[in-house]
Amino acid sequence: MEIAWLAWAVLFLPLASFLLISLVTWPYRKLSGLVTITGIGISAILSLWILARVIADPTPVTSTWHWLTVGSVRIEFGCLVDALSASMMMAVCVVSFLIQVYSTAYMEHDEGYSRFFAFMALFTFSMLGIVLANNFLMIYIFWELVGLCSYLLIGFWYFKPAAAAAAKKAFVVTRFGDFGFLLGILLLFHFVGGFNYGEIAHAVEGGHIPASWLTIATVLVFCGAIGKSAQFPLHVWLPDAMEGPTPVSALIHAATMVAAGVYMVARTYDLFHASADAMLVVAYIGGITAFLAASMAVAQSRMKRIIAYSTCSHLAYMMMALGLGGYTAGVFHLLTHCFFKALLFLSAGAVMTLYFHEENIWRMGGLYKYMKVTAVVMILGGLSNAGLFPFAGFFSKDEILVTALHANTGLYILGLLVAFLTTFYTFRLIFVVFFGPRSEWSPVAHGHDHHHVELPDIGNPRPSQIWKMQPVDPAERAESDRHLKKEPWAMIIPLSILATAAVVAGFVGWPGLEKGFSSFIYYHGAHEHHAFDMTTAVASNIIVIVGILAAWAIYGKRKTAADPLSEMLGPVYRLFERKYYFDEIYLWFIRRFVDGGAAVLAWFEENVFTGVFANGIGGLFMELGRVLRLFQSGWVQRYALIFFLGVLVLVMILIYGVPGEVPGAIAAIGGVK
Amino acid sequence: MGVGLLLPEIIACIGGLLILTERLFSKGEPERKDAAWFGAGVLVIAGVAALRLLGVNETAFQGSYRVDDLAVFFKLVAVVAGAITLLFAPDLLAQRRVKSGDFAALVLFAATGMMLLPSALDFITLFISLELISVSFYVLIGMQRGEVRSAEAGLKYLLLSGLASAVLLYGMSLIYGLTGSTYLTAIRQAFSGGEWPLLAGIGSLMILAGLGLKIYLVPFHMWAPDVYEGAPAPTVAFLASGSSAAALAAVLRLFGESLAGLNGVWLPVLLVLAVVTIALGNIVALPQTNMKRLLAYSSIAHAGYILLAIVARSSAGTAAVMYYCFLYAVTTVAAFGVISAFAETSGGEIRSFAGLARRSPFLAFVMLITLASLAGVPPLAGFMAKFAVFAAAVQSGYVVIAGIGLLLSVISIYYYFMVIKAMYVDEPVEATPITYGWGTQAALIIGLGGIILLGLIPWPLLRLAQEAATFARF
Amino acid sequence: MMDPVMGEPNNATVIAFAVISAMVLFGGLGVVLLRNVFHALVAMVVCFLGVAGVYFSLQADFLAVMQVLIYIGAVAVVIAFAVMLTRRGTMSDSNRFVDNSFQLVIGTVVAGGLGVLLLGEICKIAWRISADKLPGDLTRFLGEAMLSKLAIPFEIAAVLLLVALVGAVMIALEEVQKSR
Amino acid sequence: MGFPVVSATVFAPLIGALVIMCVPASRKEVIRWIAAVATGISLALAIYMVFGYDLAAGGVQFAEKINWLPAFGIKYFVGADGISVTLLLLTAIVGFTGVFASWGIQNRVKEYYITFLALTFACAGVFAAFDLFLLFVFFELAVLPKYVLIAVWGSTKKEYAAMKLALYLTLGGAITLLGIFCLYFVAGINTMDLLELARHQFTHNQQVWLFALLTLGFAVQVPIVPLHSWLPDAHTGAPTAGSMILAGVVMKLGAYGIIRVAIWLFPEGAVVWAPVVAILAVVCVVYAAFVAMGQKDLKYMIANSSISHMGYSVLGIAALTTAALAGALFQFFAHGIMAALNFAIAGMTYDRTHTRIIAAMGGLAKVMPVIAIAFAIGCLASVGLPGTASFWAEFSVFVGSFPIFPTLAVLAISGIVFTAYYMLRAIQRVFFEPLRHKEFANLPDARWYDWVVVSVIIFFIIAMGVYPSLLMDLISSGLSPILAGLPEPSAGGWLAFLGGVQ
Amino acid sequence: MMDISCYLGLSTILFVIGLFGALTKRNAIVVLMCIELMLNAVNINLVAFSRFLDPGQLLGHLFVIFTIAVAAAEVAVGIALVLVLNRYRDTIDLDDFTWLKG
Repeated sequence: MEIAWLAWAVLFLPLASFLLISLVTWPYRKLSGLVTITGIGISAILSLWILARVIADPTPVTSTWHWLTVGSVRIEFGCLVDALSASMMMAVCVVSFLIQVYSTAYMEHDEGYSRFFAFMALFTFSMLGIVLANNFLMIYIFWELVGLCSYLLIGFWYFKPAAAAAAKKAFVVTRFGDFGFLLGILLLFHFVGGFNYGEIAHAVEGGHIPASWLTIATVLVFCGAIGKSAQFPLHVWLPDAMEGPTPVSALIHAATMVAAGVYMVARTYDLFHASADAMLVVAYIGGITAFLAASMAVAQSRMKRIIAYSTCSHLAYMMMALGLGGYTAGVFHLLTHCFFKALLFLSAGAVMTLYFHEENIWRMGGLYKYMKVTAVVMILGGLSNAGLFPFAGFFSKDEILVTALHANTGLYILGLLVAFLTTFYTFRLIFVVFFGPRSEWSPVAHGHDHHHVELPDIGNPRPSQIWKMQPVDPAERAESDRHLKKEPWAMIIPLSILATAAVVAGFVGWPGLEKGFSSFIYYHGAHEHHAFDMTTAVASNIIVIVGILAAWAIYGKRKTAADPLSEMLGPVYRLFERKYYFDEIYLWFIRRFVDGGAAVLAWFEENVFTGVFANGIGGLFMELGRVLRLFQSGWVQRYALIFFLGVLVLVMILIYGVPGEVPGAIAAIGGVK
Repeated sequence: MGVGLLLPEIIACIGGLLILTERLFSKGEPERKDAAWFGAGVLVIAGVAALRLLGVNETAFQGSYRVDDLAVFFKLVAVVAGAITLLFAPDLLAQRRVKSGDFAALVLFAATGMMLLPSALDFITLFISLELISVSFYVLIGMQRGEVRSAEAGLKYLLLSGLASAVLLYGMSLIYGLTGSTYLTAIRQAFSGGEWPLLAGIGSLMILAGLGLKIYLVPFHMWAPDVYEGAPAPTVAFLASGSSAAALAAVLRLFGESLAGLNGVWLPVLLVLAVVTIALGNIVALPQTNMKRLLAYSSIAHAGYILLAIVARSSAGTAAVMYYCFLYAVTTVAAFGVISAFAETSGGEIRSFAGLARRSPFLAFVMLITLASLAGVPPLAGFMAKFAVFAAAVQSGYVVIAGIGLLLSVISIYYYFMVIKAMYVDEPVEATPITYGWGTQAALIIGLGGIILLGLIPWPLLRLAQEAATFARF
Repeated sequence: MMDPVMGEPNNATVIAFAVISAMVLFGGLGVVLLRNVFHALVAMVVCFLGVAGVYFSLQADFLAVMQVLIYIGAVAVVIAFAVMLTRRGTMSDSNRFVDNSFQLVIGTVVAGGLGVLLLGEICKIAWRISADKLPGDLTRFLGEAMLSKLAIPFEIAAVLLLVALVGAVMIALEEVQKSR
Repeated sequence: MGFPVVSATVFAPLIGALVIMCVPASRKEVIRWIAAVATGISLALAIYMVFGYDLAAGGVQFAEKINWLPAFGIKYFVGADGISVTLLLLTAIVGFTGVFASWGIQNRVKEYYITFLALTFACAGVFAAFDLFLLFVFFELAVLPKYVLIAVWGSTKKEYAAMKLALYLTLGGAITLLGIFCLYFVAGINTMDLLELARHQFTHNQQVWLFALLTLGFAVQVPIVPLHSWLPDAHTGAPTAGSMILAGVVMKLGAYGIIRVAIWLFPEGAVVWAPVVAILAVVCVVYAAFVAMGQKDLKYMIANSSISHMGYSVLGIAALTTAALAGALFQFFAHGIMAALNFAIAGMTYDRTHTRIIAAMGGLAKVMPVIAIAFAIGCLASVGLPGTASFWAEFSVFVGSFPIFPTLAVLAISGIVFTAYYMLRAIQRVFFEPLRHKEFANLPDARWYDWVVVSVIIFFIIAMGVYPSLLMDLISSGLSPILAGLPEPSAGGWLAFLGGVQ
Repeated sequence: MMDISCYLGLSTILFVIGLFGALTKRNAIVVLMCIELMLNAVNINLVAFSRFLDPGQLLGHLFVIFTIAVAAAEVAVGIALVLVLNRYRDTIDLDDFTWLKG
């Protein structure tokens, strides 16, 4: 039980930090940062220790508290510590800790410093909740909380319209996936009568769930993963999410939260494994997303967006692996990706911090000499990202490709293609930012305090376009370059630790290792191909090298800050650049059907329910009153006439009776009893 | 008991005569209010005398006059309505150059009629009591000097009431011709066989029409709005509360008791007319701009509710009628008390209620409670009364009718609340605070207390009504 | 038709009834149709006299006398005063119908219809004629009834008349004084 | 009988109102504090009842019975079971915070607080009454103060809105009253005591029609969609505290009536009509969400979202399973405080900016961060985020109704997406983005009384989000007699074709 | 002695004449006169019934005494009101008295 208590401590320390900051220390910036770093730091240490314990004794440990009983529904708050969750917990805590340290430098001058650390702590808590959850309801709860944190952090600079819009977009789009997730959970609960993974696994094994419903439920649950892991077709929020501060992008939108989808699939693999159709869906969604995202990354102009699409693509890779039965491969890539993607983001953040908060790669160029540390770690991260031997990315990616090779040739080829694209866009980024000449449009520091001036977005400049733009005066630029700072230690340390991890982490999956990764995290019910495939390894390395060379050929020797690829690919480039027009299509759909529907119904509400029903009926009575009032003419003889007309009618009815069934009707009314 | 049975009426009558006599020998400045208050005192004494008659249950004058709890209850309604009216009336009458003595005497005579009517057990007594009420009201309505509307209202009431009397008499004569008696008990026996000629039906309908005028039955209600508007507010207070209650007592006696055998004729008619009355009263009240007219239509609507209890033809229904009459009397008198306190100068336009809450919070509060009671907001008296009435209707199986009635009553919220809105929301047209005499204040406090207390503690009065209702036969 | 009590109606009674009826009906019609309100008033008096005749023919002598005294002696006189006090314009056109033809038409229909229906129903009834004898001294009989079983209405009637008298004075005294 | 806790809880506001009547109108501060103390006592007693209620014993506790109108078997019978305790707590919270939300009112303060306290009193009475007649009395008693509150202290179209509210609610009341009459005479046991009536066996036919009648009456108050037209106008027109109590408590009266009266007394009728109610509930959820989306006025948006959220409650009511009903009742509480918070915030921003048009604000978070955070929490609660009370409510409803009406439940659950869409859009446009108008730059943030409102409500939102069993156990205990009369839940009814899971 | 139906018929016709006049004559005094005609018609009815059907008790006769009194009272008050109206409005045509309406 000791482990369980430690796990609870890991979980609640960040929450405690959050509460402490939001209730007490928020006016004191430094203290707030310290609180979070301390809290998460302790968590990280504990999580490492737990991982060590779990490696020693991989028996799963659970601990549950009763939370709520509603009717027959018993809801528990429980944690499950096994190899998977312990590894993930470690990754989350460590990456998070490093990023908090980094953030002290990155956010140094931000007025929302305390708020930032509070939110980060809350996020870490929520993410750990997902990792530790032992039942579907709990994972859903933390799933939503993670969504909340993502919302809060993307919209951290809420006064920027783009950030505010992106935050909302992220929340709503992922909510769309959560809708399916919730339905899936409800469906499972309906058949199983419980939320626990164990119970559900048991029910699946026992065949208590009809096969078709199992597939539906599983796909619905997967919807949640699609949303959170930014898979096609709900991938649109991720690039926009880059409006948040870079540490947020690194932690949430690269290393951890977006990985939650993959983690969830792995966590509930019993479910997926039982349904071949659902697995296929997962695999193909993964494959499609991997390609789409990688191709879009090729034609982006903003540094973080390129990395974001890369994230998307890598997550899809993992999904594909899981879908094809490569449980270990997927999870392994999840963990290694965690480090190198955080590294890439943080280095990008470092570049931006030092370079006047500029993000467009076409305003950069030749930055290597100004920020050597950053450049080096970023190149290391890039190589890992591309998957070159012996970097971490290579090992995990290789396993995925091997899995695909054995399972689905089409996806295998797609995987290789994606590997090429990955290398290409990664090195496009690196070459354009760090090498070659400085861009004509590079930003300059202004005024006495070198404040940053928002520059117009130039996107990907076309070679034919460059003369239409106003280049910066070289003298001014040179003056301003003198003010470029060096990376602070708070950035260098986390970056180097992550870089180390990005380089070496892969070796735990070294194929020849006796007690390697695959013997630590594996799915008991599946037979996986862990055999090292030399052909694939060589092929992928060749692809990486070709990719680097291609990038060098196109970008390494560029003379101007314009993308030559745009002329080579033509309309295809434009398609990539505009992200296959997904945003436009979705927006059109929302404008047309959601907003349009809302407008129509609001009109209906105002004119039919209010206009016709309420006011209409009311007005009808009023008009009736006005008409009847005319009989009250004030002329007493008219009154008398009405009086006697009444008498006459009554007498006539008495004598001649009334037509039809009126007396019967009256009698009937009287006779309801 | 002999003459003791008539003690309340005699007291009231003698009181009226005393006031008239005093009028003859004094100059009678209009400012004097003592006559009215004397009248109120007389009515209180009459009321005490009436209370002593509870449980007596005796028939006198060869079966033409009966004192039972039913009658006593209605006597009490008359007494309460008259006494409260006389408390606040002189404040207004003084402004209107009406001698409060004249007014008080007539109110006492009318009250005498109202006390006699529920006891009347033959056509002659019934008719003459009714006419005493009517004639007193002709004068009460038209006596406001220098106010042509008052005379116009008086003449309209007189002509229509006269025509109604003629119809009523004609109907009575037919019933008399067919049964050979004017005694209600004898008539009841004559029709108890179940066989009756069509002419008897015609007679009963004519009686219904004649009395229908007094109880605001549509289409015999046409006088009400004009009279309410034209007559001085205290008169209307007493007219709306006392006159219709007494007439309802007569209806209960006549139709419940003597014409019970003819219910195949009048029951469906009343059923339909009740709904029509509720509908018309509520709907035509909607566009009204004059408070008194509005209350006239409201009276019509309320008459419709009461009729539902009459058609229920049960002990509970009768109790509900009585209970309703009492509570409605208190509520109406309070409402007209407020009107009389300030709005009469403008002819009772709703506009003049604007901002009343600021000019006189007390008056506004009384009016608020009164209107809420009329609208049936629980737990005020009006709600309890409505509750009893609809309960009786449903109990007798008239679920659909009661439902229609209840739905139509929703309309009334609109016009009552419009007045509340005027008092509490609108800006006052003139900011002068309103002053009123202590008589008005006392009357309003009594009315307010009645509305609230009879709502909160409905049981004693309802039990009284229920016990009294056992004297009604069906 | 045989009258069991009073025997066969003879010519004299028929003629007397015809005359009385004519007085009543033409008097009534005169009130309505004559263009001069004074003439109408006279017609009303004729009608009242006719009604008194009806009472007489029904052996209600006391009532006949009362009819003459009260209706002709009091009511008609009061009305005559009123007519004089309110006279204005040409007397020859002082008793007009209303201008509103709707009112006229419907009024006629209502009144006529009611009359037709009533007559029709009245004729259908076989009235049970009582064989009892009239009391010997009718006036005494009525007087005694007034003071015994009808004591209450009697008293009320007194109050009623008082109210009417006082009320009329209250309403109109000022007017009478002014117009004097 | 010891201290009459329930009566004291219910009557404390009324006594406060009576005391205020005796205070001169110029002593505004005194009046406000009297109101605060009165509602504070109410809140304290309600909290005492939450903890003092004996869950093991269950049933109606703290009961007080006095004969009122024996002719009709009417008693003054108040008490508290688990449901009542929960809803009394809700009323007390909203009443207490409403007093502080109104602190800034300067116009006719005395009358304002009298009206407000009277309204609080009436609402609390409904939840405490165990006599049908008494329940109805409190029900109707609430209409007049509502009218006055809106008509006098309201804004936009206030008189129209107030009148519409009064007419609609009275219409509902009239139908309910008819239903009460019918049920009283049909039962024929001369009692209005709900406990005794619940023991009476109505025939199937009677149950079907009486349920329909009563539910129709109550549906106006909820409101369920075709009868809802009064609500947006009323909630928008009302002053801040008025909107709070309207959305927070008054909307619950009708739904409470359905559970307390219609379902308890006529379980078979409930089963027959359940599919109809469920369909209407889903229409509420989806339709109102879309209408809310199309609103330009912040309060209109919140008002329509309230209809949408109460749709969940109604769905839970229709499903008739333990979890669904418990969820519905929990939603009363959760939505009650959350809507109160949202309206309080809308009021605070309106007081400062003098506009409610969403597009006319913008960037206010910089100027009034506390209010912005509170609104964000309110919106997120409205979105049903875990950690807020609303999550448990909606989740229970979904869990409970999904097996019964799968298709409808799916449609209803889709509401969580739409709600997120318009709620977050509102936050974005009102509080985020750059400050749109320069003149808003110097607006004050929350004052001390705003702090009271915001912190009390947020405390309860989060507390019940984290520790829901406190109320959920009470609710379940209160539901057990009601559920006892219900047949085993089963999918479909006559609309089984919409289902198909089993 | 004539048949009772003759009296009843006479009375009904007089009633109708009175009613017709009351509904259609302008002059307020004439309308009052018409009402008197109607009351007289009723009286004929009552006396006839009393004579033919109830000679023992003669309730009709008694009734008539009271109706005559009532008729006189009504006329007295009515005339007073007409005089007041005539004074203020200088007309006694009923269709002019429409201040109060609606």
